[in-house]
Parts: sequence; C-alpha cells; structure tokens
Amino acid sequence: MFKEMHDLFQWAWLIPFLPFLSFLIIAFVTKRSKRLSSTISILAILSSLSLAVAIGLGVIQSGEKIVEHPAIVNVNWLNIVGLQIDFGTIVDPLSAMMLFVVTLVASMVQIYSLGYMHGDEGFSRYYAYQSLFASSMLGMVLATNLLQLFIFWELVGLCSYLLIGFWFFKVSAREAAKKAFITTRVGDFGLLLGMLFLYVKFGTLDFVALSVAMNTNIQDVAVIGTAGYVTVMAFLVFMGPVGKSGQFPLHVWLPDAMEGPTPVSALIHAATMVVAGVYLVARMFFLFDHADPMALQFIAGLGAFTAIFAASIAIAQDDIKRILAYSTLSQLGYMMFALGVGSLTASMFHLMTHAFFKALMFLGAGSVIYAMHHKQDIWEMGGLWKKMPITGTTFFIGVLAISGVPPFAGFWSKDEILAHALHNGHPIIYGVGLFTAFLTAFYMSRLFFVVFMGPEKKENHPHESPWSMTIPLMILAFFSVFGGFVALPEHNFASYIHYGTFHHEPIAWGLAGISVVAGLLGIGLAYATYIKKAISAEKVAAQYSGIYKLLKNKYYVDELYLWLIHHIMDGLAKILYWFDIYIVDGVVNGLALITRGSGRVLRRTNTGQLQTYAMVFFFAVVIIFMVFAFGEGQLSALNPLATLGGVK
Amino acid sequence: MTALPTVSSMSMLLPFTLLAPLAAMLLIVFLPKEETKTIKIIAAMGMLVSLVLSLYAFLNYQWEPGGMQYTLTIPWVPDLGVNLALGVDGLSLPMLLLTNLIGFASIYASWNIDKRVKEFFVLLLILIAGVMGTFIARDLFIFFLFYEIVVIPIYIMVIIWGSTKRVTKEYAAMKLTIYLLIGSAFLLVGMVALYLAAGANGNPTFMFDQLSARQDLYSPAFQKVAFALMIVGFGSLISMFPFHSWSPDGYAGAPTAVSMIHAGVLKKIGGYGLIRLGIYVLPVGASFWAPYIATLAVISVLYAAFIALAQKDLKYVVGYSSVSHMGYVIIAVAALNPTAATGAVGMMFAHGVMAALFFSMIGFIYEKTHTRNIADLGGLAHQMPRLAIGFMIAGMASLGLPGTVNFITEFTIFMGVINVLPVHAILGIAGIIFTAVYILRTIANVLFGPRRAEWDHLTDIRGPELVPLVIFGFVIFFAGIFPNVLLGMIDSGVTSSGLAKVLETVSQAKIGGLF
Amino acid sequence: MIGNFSVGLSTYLLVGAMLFCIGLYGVFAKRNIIAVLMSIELMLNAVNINFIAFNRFIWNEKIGVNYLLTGHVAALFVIVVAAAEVAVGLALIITIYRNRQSTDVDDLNWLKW
Amino acid sequence: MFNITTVLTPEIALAVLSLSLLAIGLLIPAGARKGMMPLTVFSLMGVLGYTLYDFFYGPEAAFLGGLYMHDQFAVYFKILFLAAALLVVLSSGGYVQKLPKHRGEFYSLLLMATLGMMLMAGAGELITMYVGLELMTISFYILVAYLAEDARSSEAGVKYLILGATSSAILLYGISLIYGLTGSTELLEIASKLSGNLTPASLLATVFILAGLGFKISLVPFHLWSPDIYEGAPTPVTAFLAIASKAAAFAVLIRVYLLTMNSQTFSATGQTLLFVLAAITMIVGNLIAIPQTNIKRLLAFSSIAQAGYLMVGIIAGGISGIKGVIFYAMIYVFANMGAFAVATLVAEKQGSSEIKDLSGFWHRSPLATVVMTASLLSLAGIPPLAGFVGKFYLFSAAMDQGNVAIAYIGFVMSMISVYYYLSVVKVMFLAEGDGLPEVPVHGAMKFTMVFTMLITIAIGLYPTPLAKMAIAAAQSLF
Repeated sequence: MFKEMHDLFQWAWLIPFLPFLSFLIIAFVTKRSKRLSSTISILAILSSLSLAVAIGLGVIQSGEKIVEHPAIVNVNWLNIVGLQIDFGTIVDPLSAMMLFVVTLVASMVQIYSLGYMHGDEGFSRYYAYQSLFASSMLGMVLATNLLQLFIFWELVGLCSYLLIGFWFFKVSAREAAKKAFITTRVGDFGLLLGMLFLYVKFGTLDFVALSVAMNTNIQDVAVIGTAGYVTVMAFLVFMGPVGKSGQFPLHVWLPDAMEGPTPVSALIHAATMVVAGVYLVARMFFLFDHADPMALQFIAGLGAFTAIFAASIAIAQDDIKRILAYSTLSQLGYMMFALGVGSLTASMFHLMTHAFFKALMFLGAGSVIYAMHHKQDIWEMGGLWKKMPITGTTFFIGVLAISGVPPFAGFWSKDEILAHALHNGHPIIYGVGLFTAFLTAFYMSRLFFVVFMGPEKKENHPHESPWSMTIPLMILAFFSVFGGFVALPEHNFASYIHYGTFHHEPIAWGLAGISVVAGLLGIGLAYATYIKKAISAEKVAAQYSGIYKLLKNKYYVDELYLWLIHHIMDGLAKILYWFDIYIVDGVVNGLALITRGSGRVLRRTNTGQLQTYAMVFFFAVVIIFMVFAFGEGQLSALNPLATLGGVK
Repeated sequence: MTALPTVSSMSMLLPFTLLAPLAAMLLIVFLPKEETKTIKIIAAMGMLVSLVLSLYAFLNYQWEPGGMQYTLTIPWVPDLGVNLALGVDGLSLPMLLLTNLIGFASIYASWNIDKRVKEFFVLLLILIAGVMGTFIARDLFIFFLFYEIVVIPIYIMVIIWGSTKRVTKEYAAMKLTIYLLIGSAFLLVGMVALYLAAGANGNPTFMFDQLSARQDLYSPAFQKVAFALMIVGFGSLISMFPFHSWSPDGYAGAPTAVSMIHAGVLKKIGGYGLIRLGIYVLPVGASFWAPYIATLAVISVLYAAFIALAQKDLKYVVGYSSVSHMGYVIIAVAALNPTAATGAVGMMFAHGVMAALFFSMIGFIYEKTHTRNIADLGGLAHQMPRLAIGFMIAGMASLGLPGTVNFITEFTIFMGVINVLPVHAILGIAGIIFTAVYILRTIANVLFGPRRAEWDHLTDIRGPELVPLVIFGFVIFFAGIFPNVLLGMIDSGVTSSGLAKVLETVSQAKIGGLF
Repeated sequence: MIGNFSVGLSTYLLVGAMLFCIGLYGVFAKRNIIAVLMSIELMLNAVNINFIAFNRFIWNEKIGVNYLLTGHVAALFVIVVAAAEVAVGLALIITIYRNRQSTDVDDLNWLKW
Repeated sequence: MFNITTVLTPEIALAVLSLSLLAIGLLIPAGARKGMMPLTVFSLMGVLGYTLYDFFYGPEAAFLGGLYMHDQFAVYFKILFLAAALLVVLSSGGYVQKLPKHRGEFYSLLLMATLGMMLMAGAGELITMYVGLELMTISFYILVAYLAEDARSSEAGVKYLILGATSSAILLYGISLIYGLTGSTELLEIASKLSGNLTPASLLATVFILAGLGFKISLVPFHLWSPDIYEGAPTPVTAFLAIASKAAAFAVLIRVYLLTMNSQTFSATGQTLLFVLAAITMIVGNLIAIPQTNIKRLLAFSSIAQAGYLMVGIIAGGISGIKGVIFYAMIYVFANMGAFAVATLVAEKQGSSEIKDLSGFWHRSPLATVVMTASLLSLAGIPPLAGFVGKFYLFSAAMDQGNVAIAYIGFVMSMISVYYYLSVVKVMFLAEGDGLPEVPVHGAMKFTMVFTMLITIAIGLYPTPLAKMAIAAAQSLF
C-alpha cells in the first residue's frame, strides 16, 4: 500500500505549484479584477490545502516506513563541473505536518483578508503576493536539499519584504520592510557560507545524502576534517535561523514587521515564515547532532535567552500587534531551545500549536484593529467583549492556549518542551522556560483584560467583524483547542516526528502541574493588576522606572544598531568615497594634469627666435657628439686633427 | 601556422550576425535625417535580425563535441599571420547573445531620443557591432581591432548625448576614452610580446588556440610579465580596483544606451579577455598573479559596495555596484578552476542583463523626471508602477535574489572560489549584505514613500519603452529558474575549449589557499 | 709635428674649421638677416675648402692620380646651390622688409609656442 | 640591359612638366590660368601611373656608377611623393585661386620640390642626395613664403631659409669629412671603407649628417623650426612639407643609416642615444601638441611625434623595421593629407586655421568632419584605420629587437595623442559654431577627402597589398 501512497506523494509538487500558478495568473491576467484575483488565489490555496491533507493522511497511514524512508522525487536542476544540484520534493511526517499547517493558516488568512483588505486599491497585488508567499513557503517545506531550501527561503524573505511594505506609501512600512530584508540577509550570509563549506566537504547538499555522509564519515578526519569543522558549519548554518526566526541579536526586524497588514503578520510573522528557521534546524538536525555538543548548548541557551528577553519586553508594550510580535519572538525562542535540548518532537509540536493559536490571536487582533479603525494602542481600547463576542471568545481561547492552560493546545507542547529540558539535563533552561511561561501568561492576559474587559471607551464604536473574518477565527480556535491532542499516546505525534531512536515521553503530570501553576499565576497577576486594580501598574512602573524604561525601549537594541549603521557604516562609506574621489581619482587626474602642464611648459621652448633655434640645433649636435664619443670612453684621446692627419 | 580555411556548414552565420547591424547602419547613413521614425525602426530591425541569428546559434550549438563552432577562417594579413577567424564556443556564445539582447533593448531604451537621431543610431550600431566582434573573434588581432573600434563612438556619443552631473560630460567622456586606451596600450605591448614569443619558431600567429598551444615557448618569467600587462589592460576595462575610477563617472555622463552597453557587455570584454587570453594562454603567469588579483578583487567588491552606500546619484549607485559585482568575476578568474570560470562567465552574463535593465530604467526615470538625484525622487511606484517593477527586478537581481540568474551564478562563483581562496571568498560573500543595503535603500527612496504631487504628470513606460523590461525580465527569471540553459552551455565551453585542462595543470601548483 | 710649418692638409682643414665656426658664430650672433645669410655663406665655403683640400691631398698626392675630381665637382655643386640659396634668401628678406620695415632677426618672432 | 631614359622617365617628365608650367604661366593671360590645375593633375596622374608600373615591372638598377639607384625602394618613395603631390594639388585648387598672384608658379614649384624628393630617394651618392635635397628645400623656401603680403608667411620663409641653410651647411660639412675619410661619396663605397673602425672624424661626420637629416625629419632636438614654418606657410604647402619632405628625408636617412652608420661599430651608447632621441621626439611632440590652439601647429607637433615613431622603425632596422617605416610613411601621407585637406578648406573659406574655427563643423560640413576624424584617429593609431597597422609594424619590429621600452613609450604616447586629436573632434562635433559660414565641399577637394579617407580605411582593413609592396621595397635595400 505504500506503493500507491508513493504515487500520491509524487504529486506533492502540485502543492506549491498551484499557488504559484495563481500568482502568475493574477500578475499577468486578472490583476484588474479584484474579485477574480482573490477567488483564484483562494481556490489555489484551498486545493493545496486539500492535497496537503491527503498527503498528511497518506503519511499517517504509511506509518513507520515513511519515517525511515521519506518519499523523495528529484529532478536535475543544475549540473556543471563541481556543482550538481537537484530540485525535488520530500514527503515525510515533518514536511507533511508543515504542509498542513502552512496551507491551513494560509487559506484561513486569505479568506480572512477578503474582509480585512476589502476596498484596498492594492487588493489584487495583495493576493498575488499572498499566493507567491504560499508557493515559496510550501516549496521550502518540500525542499530536498539545502540549496533548494535556501532559494525558497530567500523567496519567502522577498514576499515578507513585499508584504511588510505593502502600504509602501507609509514611510514606516517602507523602512520596516527594508530592515526586515537586510537583517535576515545578515543571517543568510552565514547560511550561505555553511552551505558552501558543506558542499566542499561532502560534495552534496541533499539532506538524506548529507546525513548518510555524516554518519559514515563522522570519524573520518580525512573527509570531515576536525570535529571543529563540523561545529563551525553548524554555527554558520544556524546563523540563517537566527535571522529568519528572530533569535536574539537579529530579532529587531520582527516587531517592526508589524507595519504590514495584520493578516500578513498572522501568516508570515507568526505562523509560517518565522518558523522556517526552526524547520531548517530540524531538517539539518543531524548536522547539529554531529557537531560539538556546545553547538546545541548554544542553540538552547540562545533560544531560552530570546524567550525571556522578548517576553520581558512584551510586558511593557502598548501596541497590540507589538505585544503579539514579542510574544512570537519569545515562543520562537521556546522552539529553538526545545531543539537545543535535543527534542525535535517537542519543538515541532510547539511549532504547530503555536501556529494555530498565534495566528488566531493575530487575526483576532486584526479584527479588533479593524473594528477600532486602525487604532492599535491597547489603552485606547477596552470592554470590547460585549461588542465583539466572537472575536473576544476566540481571542480568549488563544490566550489560554498560549498560557499553557490545559487542555488547550499550548499546554501540551509547552509542557513537552519543559519536560525535555529537565530530562535532558538543562535545569537552568527549564527554569528560564518556566519563568517565561509565567511572563507569557501575564502579558497575554494583560492584553486580553485591557482590550476586552474593563470599561468601554466612549470615543470608539466597535462592531463585530464580517463572517469572512470571524469564520477563520473560529476554525483556528478549534485547532487551538484540540490541536494538542495529537500528543496523546493514541495519536502518537512523537512516533512520526523525531530524531534518532524514537522513545516515547509519557506526559509527566508533576511537571505539567508546575507549568500550569506558573501560567495561572501569570493570569492571576494580570487579573489582579488590570481588573481588580489591586496592584497599581503605574506605581510599579514608577518604582522600577529604570527597568520599565529599559523594557519599554526594548533594551535600546534598535538604537544601538541605528547608531552603528549611521555612524560606523555610513561614516566609513563617506570616508571611502572621499578617498575614491580625492586619492584614487586624484592620482588619475593628477597624471592628466601633469601631462597637460608639461605640455604647456615645453611649448615655451619654441621661442620663435630663429637664432635660439640655431644655437639649440648646433649645441644639440655637439652634445650628441660628446655622448657618442665619451659614451663608453670608446675614444680615449680626442685629437681630431691628429686622427684626421692619420690619413695623410 | 595560419589556420587553413575551415569549411563549416554554418560558417556564414556569424558574419551575418555581425553584419546585420552594420547593414542597418549603412541604410541609415543614406536616409535623410528627418526620417527619425524610419531610422529607429531600421535600427531595431537590424538588431532583431542579429538577435535572432545569435539566438539560433545559441540553441543550435552542439554541446557534445563542444569547442569552436560556426567557425570561419580567412587569412587576412599573411605577413603578420592575422586571420579573420570567427567562431564561438560555450564561453563566447553567452556573451554574443548578451550583446545582442542588450543591443536590441538599447535601441528601444533610446526610442525617445530626438536630438541628432540619425547620428545617434549610426554610432550605436557601430558600437554594438564592435562589441559583438570582440566576442566572436578567434584571433587576438581581430579581437583587439574590434575592441578599439568601440572606444571612439562611445566618446562622441557621450559628448553629444551625455549629461553633466557631478562631472562634465566632456570630462567623463575624455576620462573614459583615455583611460581605456592607455589600458589598451599595456594590452598591446603584452599582445605584441606574446605574438613575437609565439612566432619565435617562424610562423607567427594570433589565433587563441594556437597561442595557447605554444605554451612551451613562453618562459615563466615572460608569462608573469605578459600577464601583468594583461591585468592592467583588462583590469582597467573590467574596472578592477584601483583602475575603476573611470567607470562611475563614465556611466553617469553617458546616455542610457551607452551606459547599458558599456556596463552590460563592454566591461565584460575585460573578464572575457582575462579568461580567454590570460588564463588560457598564460596559465603560469595567471597562477603567479592570482592571489594578488584576488585580493584586489575583494577590495573592489567591498570598497565599491561601501562607496555605493554614499552615493546620491542613481547612476553612480549602479556604477559603483557594477564595479563591486565585477569584483566577483575577477575573484572567480583568480580562483583558476573550472567551476569558478563557469561562474565567472555566467556572472558576466547575469550582471550584463541586470545592469542593462537597471540603466534603462534609470534612463526612463531621468527622461521623465529630469533628475537622477535620489533625494529628489520618491514614491515613483505610485505614478509609474511598471517602471517600478522593472526597477525592482533589476534591484533584486543585483542583490542576488534566488530565482534570478544572478543568484545561481554568484553561488557558482562562491562554490568555485571557497576552497581555493576561502578568506577572499568569505570577505566577498560578506559583500552581499552591503549590496542589499544600498540596493534596498535606493529602491525604497526612489520607488516607495508618500506620493509626490510633482510627479503626478508623469506617464508610465509603455509601448516600445517596455521592450527592455520584457526582454531582460524574462531572461533574468528564465535563466534563473533553468540555470542549466546558461551554465551548462558555459560549462561545456570550459571543458571543451581546453580551458579545463589548462586549469587542471595550473591548479597543481597550489595558490594562496588557507586549508 | 709641432713646429712643422709646412702647409699640409691639416692647415687647410684648420682654416676650413675656423671658417665654419666663424660662420656659425655669425648665424648665432648677427642681428641683421643679411649678415646671417652671409655667415651661412662662410660655412658653405668652409665646406668647399674641405672638399678641395681633401681632393688635392688625398688623391693627387697620396696616390698620384690627377683625374679623380669628386671633391672639385662637389665644391662646384655647393657653390651653385649656395648661389641659388642666396638669391632666394635675398628675395625673401626683401619681402619681410616690405612687411615689417625691419631686417632684424629678433623681430621675426610672431610665430612661436 | 636597360636604357637610362626609360628608368628616369618620371624625373624627366616632372622636370619638363614643371618648366613648361612655368612657361605657360607666363605666356597665357591671367584669366585662362584655371586650366593649369587640371593640367598638373592629369600629368601627375600619368607619371604616377607609369611609376606604379615601374615599381612592379621596372628593372632593378644602379647606374652612373652607383650615383643613382633605381631600386624598388626608390620607386616606392617616388610613388609616395607623386601621390602626395597629386593630393596636395587636388586639395589646393580653391586655395590657389584665392592667391593674389603667381598662381602659375605655385604648381611648377610644387613639382620642382617633388623632383628634388625623387632625386633624394634615388640618390646613391651624397652629392646627388644633397642636390636633390636643396632642389626640394629651395623650392620650399619660396612656397613657404608664397603669401608675399602675409608677414607670417614671409617670416616663416625666412626662418626656414636661415635654419635650412645652416643645417644643410652642417650636413655638407659632415659629407666633406666623410669624403675626406673615404675618398668617395658613394654610399656603398663609403660603407665598405668605413666598416668597423670608428674614428673621431667619422663620428663627427656621422653626427653632422644625422643632424642635417634630423633637421629635415624634425627630430627632437632639431625640430624647433617646424611648428613655426608649418604655421606660417600656406596650408597646402604645409601639407606637402609635412608629408613629402619628411618622407624624402626619411628615404635618404634609411639609405645613409643602413649603409654608413650601420656599418660602423656604434657602441651601445650610440644605439641607446638614438633610442632616447626617438623617445624624446615622441614624448615632446605629443606633449606640446596638447595645448596647441592652431590646427596647423597642432599637426606640426603631431608630425614631430610621427617622426619619432618612424625613427623607432629605422633604429629597429632589419627588413621588418624598414618595412614598417616605409609602410607607415605611405599611410601617413593619406592620414595627414585628409587632415590637411580639411585645414586647407578652413583656411580657404574662413582665412584662418585656429581650432575654434572648426566649431560646429558637423553641421557646416559633415563630410569634412568625418574625414578629419578618420584622419586624426588614423594618426593616433586607432583601428580599423591604417595608422594602427602601421604602428603595429613599427613597434613589433622594435620589440622583436628586444626594445620593449621604446615600443611601450610609443604605444602609450600614441594613446595620449588621442587626447588632443579628440579635442579637435570634440570642437567639430559639439560646439555649435554659430555665425560661422557654411563650408560646402565639392570638386577636387571632395575627391581628395573621400579618396584619402577611403584609402585610410581600406589599408586599415586590408593592409596586405601595401604591406607586400613595402616588403618588396625594403628587401631591395638588402
């Protein structure tokens, strides 16, 4: 039966291709008609969704086999001396899961956008970008080798650039888009290098071939060089995810990316693209596994740091979307350190659940913003629950999910991560994770209480969003509630997606209890602060004004980067330009000047006095004679008369 | 040994390709200068013929035997051993195609010229034909002949149709011309020396293949000197630091079509020459100089990228960026291995297409807004979406976005370079970041941002003006998505032309590696 | 041969050389064009002396033949040419005098640089 | 065996022609003198045709006891002189019409000069050479000062006279010394007698002769006269002076150098000294040309530089070197002639020869502009024009002798020369030249321009025929 499944899997290429087709159609044919464009795009993504579901089911049915032997289709793409690259599709549980998540969220978002983007003059363009994004994201998921993955990786980057800057007339959007692209480029620089070194050492970039090559040659110093070499490669490759998934030093772009339309933020900057880094690390996990342990240590540490770092910033933010952005960063940190502590399963699991509930919350926020006529400051909102019941409810589900309240999806995944952290012997990481969970619960519920509870504001007249927007919310809410159950033994998520020998981790109820408590504490604190006003947030802020400023200004990282760019980079640029004009070019012009000048000087030798000419003439003769004569002392005795007399 | 006249079924293909523009040129010469429309159409027709022919040559080229095809050899100056030898292989064919693509597009890019139309197109066609000739020449003398033919029309075109910005167009033109000519003086000396050395055993020749077949006649010392001369000559042509300072000024001064052709193909003659003549004929000299060239190349990559950050004039940005991109080509040449060589030629093609698109778009912007000062522009995407698309495509190609041909060629270069000159490679790759910075800044400041009332009267590009966008856009993405079409061709050239073998022997002598 | 006052080839050559140098000096120093012209004549005559002297002393004395007259012929040619030169020269001087009312060499400096 | 008259036909014809022109000019009334130009042209064409035939089929002879050579080398140069004369006459028609008086004598003097040059080319003996040289020079004295009313012209005449006479005096002194040393004035005999030993006297003689000829080819530092004379002289005369007299001097120099100077054992110093002279000539000529504002003066300096290039070939020696020289000398005729034709046109129509008078020439006379551009670029040695091939011959010959430095200087200098050539081109193309008159080109002038340009391009594209002739001529010397 695996056979016919395999026939099915061979059609996987259709999943990215259909959206691409719709992109082409919209771009070249139907961009005039908004309705047609959106319809085509949504149809395309929905058919991709159904295909993805089919493939997912196929994967589940084919069971163990496919875990060991992914269904791979390859066609030669580039074949020259010293560089052979294939393009193809790989179908295994990992990619199947990603396919499902991406197509689902993407289709939800596209449907949602019907309402949200209604009346925007760039409507068709928007859907074209959406389709392009979907196809490149899916292509990346299906990539069979690192280069192919990198290509789509960059393409999703491009789409993110285009969509962040969708309202390009807004200077802020324009700048944010630029920032996003450049920041991720820094990471890609490392990824590119890593790829090159990998190819140099192993002669292939194909995931399967690479892992085989590593397993066989890991001891063979001749091939691999020192273990340090692999570690170097691991770090280089990891730079990519750091940029893409907004890990600590390169996280700055993600919050600004919120300048884009909210559905975009939901799709790209919460659910799918930003987790590409996590996905890449998962795909390349064998590399990190073979590298020196410190590589994974580093990933875990960085992830944990990012998690708490971003969470702490989120506490002090006022913009609804920025809060969600920082929470995304923090959750990405979670996934990273899950990988770092060696649990591919947990990480992927959290990736999935997070995709559901974060997309949900973003779309919810979107519908709030829509209702508030594009106000985003949470303090200008309040008591929206009554006005927008569906949005409110679904959003609340999201909050519970992210806070890790059972039985919502977030609970399972987060718990699994924390459990692995502790079991694989990273107590500190575990502690950080736990505290982050608490913070997360706090700021999320803070957001919820401020926006939906509390007194209503007179000035705004919110109303529930149209169906096109609420239906996706409900669907996503459904997944946020039940998405976690796949971890239950009978569904056995872990037996599909894992690295190395599969061993099932029973849910440790004790640990789970602790994290649940942490989550509830957070919610409770928020309740006490923002509903009951038992604790005055202002007082706390005033008391620790230093820390508060620090958090509010995101630890001044942006300022630092700006300073570096404007003073160091541009300064250097100016200096070099000066050097180029006045030194390099100066030499050239100087030579020209000398040439012309010497001409001007030399022409003075033509005095016009013919007697001068005559004298010059004759003395030149004399000098030449002298040079000839004494040039090499060939005429010792110069006595012309005597020598002439010689003929007498 | 003057090669015997080879009879190949297709031997007249290349002459016709070369003569089509010249025929059009002659037609135009005899047209009254008022018939501007007809003149333009004839010019376009001429280029179209030549484009179609070269496309046919490209598609009909047999990779399997490879080597020089469509060859034609006529003894020209027997006492010098000069043959009028034409022919193309995997290395030159892409460049030929590129020349015709850009030539054809450049006609349309200058469709709105209204000043001295007749003279403009006459000179333009001569220019194109000259560039074409350098790439199909199999004889060094002919190669050089065609190369120098090109220089003077450019001068005249710049002084008449150019524009004065930071520097006057007269200055720019003179700088461009004299700089390249003096560079070519070095080249000439090297060429004559090579010719004499090769002719030592009695039968002089200029044929590339025979020059390289007579390796044993060149002492290592001689090779070093000769190659040094080549570097200066070709290096200043491909604008390698520190011989680059003509290029930004030149492009800034030149009219659009000239900038397109100059940055698009003319510059590539330098890289092509370095490969065809430098490596192929003087491998020992090449391997001696390679580390130094590589260093200079890396400097040009980063240095020019940084300077581009500080530019205020669009053409200067692209001018410096082309200097920076050429740095990659030179690194690849210095890496001395087949992969890198393939990448180098591929990169030349890719950059040619990209630069031409960029310059044509800038040309339209300048034509419509009468400014190239980035600060004065902004929000053009509102009024001119199609132009914005073209500009975006060019920009994205320039920063090596996957899916564009520029990415895969750059990648090939890095792949070839990384294990020979790792440090250079890493530094060079770091350049992609800064490239992204200045390109994105430019795009952001020119196309995006709030709508500006003063540009509301502008009309988007349409009709003939779209030709460059369509052609180049198509090529960029097609070759980017199916790289085998281009790189496979070049690869066959590298292997079949014997270049690979030469590189094989050279690479035995390890050069400036790290590992 | 110091103290030997026999008039030999060297004497003639010496005279010739002196004459030549005097003429040269005249060309350098004289301000009047006509004088310069005459100095040139001196130089040419110096040449003539050389020719004649060589002819006389080499052939007619050393070898003792009297019919090789190359030197004489040369001298004759020189004289003729010199005459022509002077003729043209004087004509030119007249024209320049007509134009500039001066025959001073220093005034001939319109064409320079 | 051959008969002297057949061999000497061109010379005789030219002598007769010039004398008869003189007579006709006196006899027929002033009104009817228009016919003289065509007459000159056609008779010159006839002679040229005969000489061409002579080159390929004529006998190889040295007669009158080696006094007069009739080898292909000589005939090659005769062709050159005749061609130059023909082109000058053709281009000068309109100019001569504007002359105040003595129109008839103009052509006859031109032919006299040509005759002198032919004698020089053929001379196998120093006195003959001298006579030819003086015949040429004296005719030029008159021609240079031809504009009797123009003070500049007569000043140039006087200057040329004084300096020319002085130089020829020095040349003669050298000849006399040679005669004294060898007892002969025949080159071959001199060579055999001089061979080997280098006495002070022979050295002095050599230097004097070198200087005398160096003056004619305006080799730095003997060049000072030429710019002034070129500027002052009537433009067609300048053209003839620049092209033909220089070529004639080269013809002589080659013979003398190969036979006498070469035969002595010069020290390395001597060789290097000559190289230095050649190098200085190229450098100085090109550098001073840059700031010039007068087209004739600019061409004067450029032709000084050209002399430097030619010297390189002579010093390189050997068949290849000589071939290079005489090949270049020929194409130099056409390149320079084109430029001077335009200069003549300007002088004729605008009565001046400042570069700024060429403003807007592109509008006023496209043909002239194109011709000027082509000629200048050929002088600069830009392919596909003839100059490139010529320079290639010269410098490759030099490099073949291992003199890379001189070749390098040559190449760089010729590229620098592009600078001032282009600045002329720039004026013609760019400047608007408002208020300046139209300059229609037709008749003989048009023919000259088109012809020279076509030849320049043709030789550049397919140099083989001329190269063959040059090789044949060069071989006849060895």
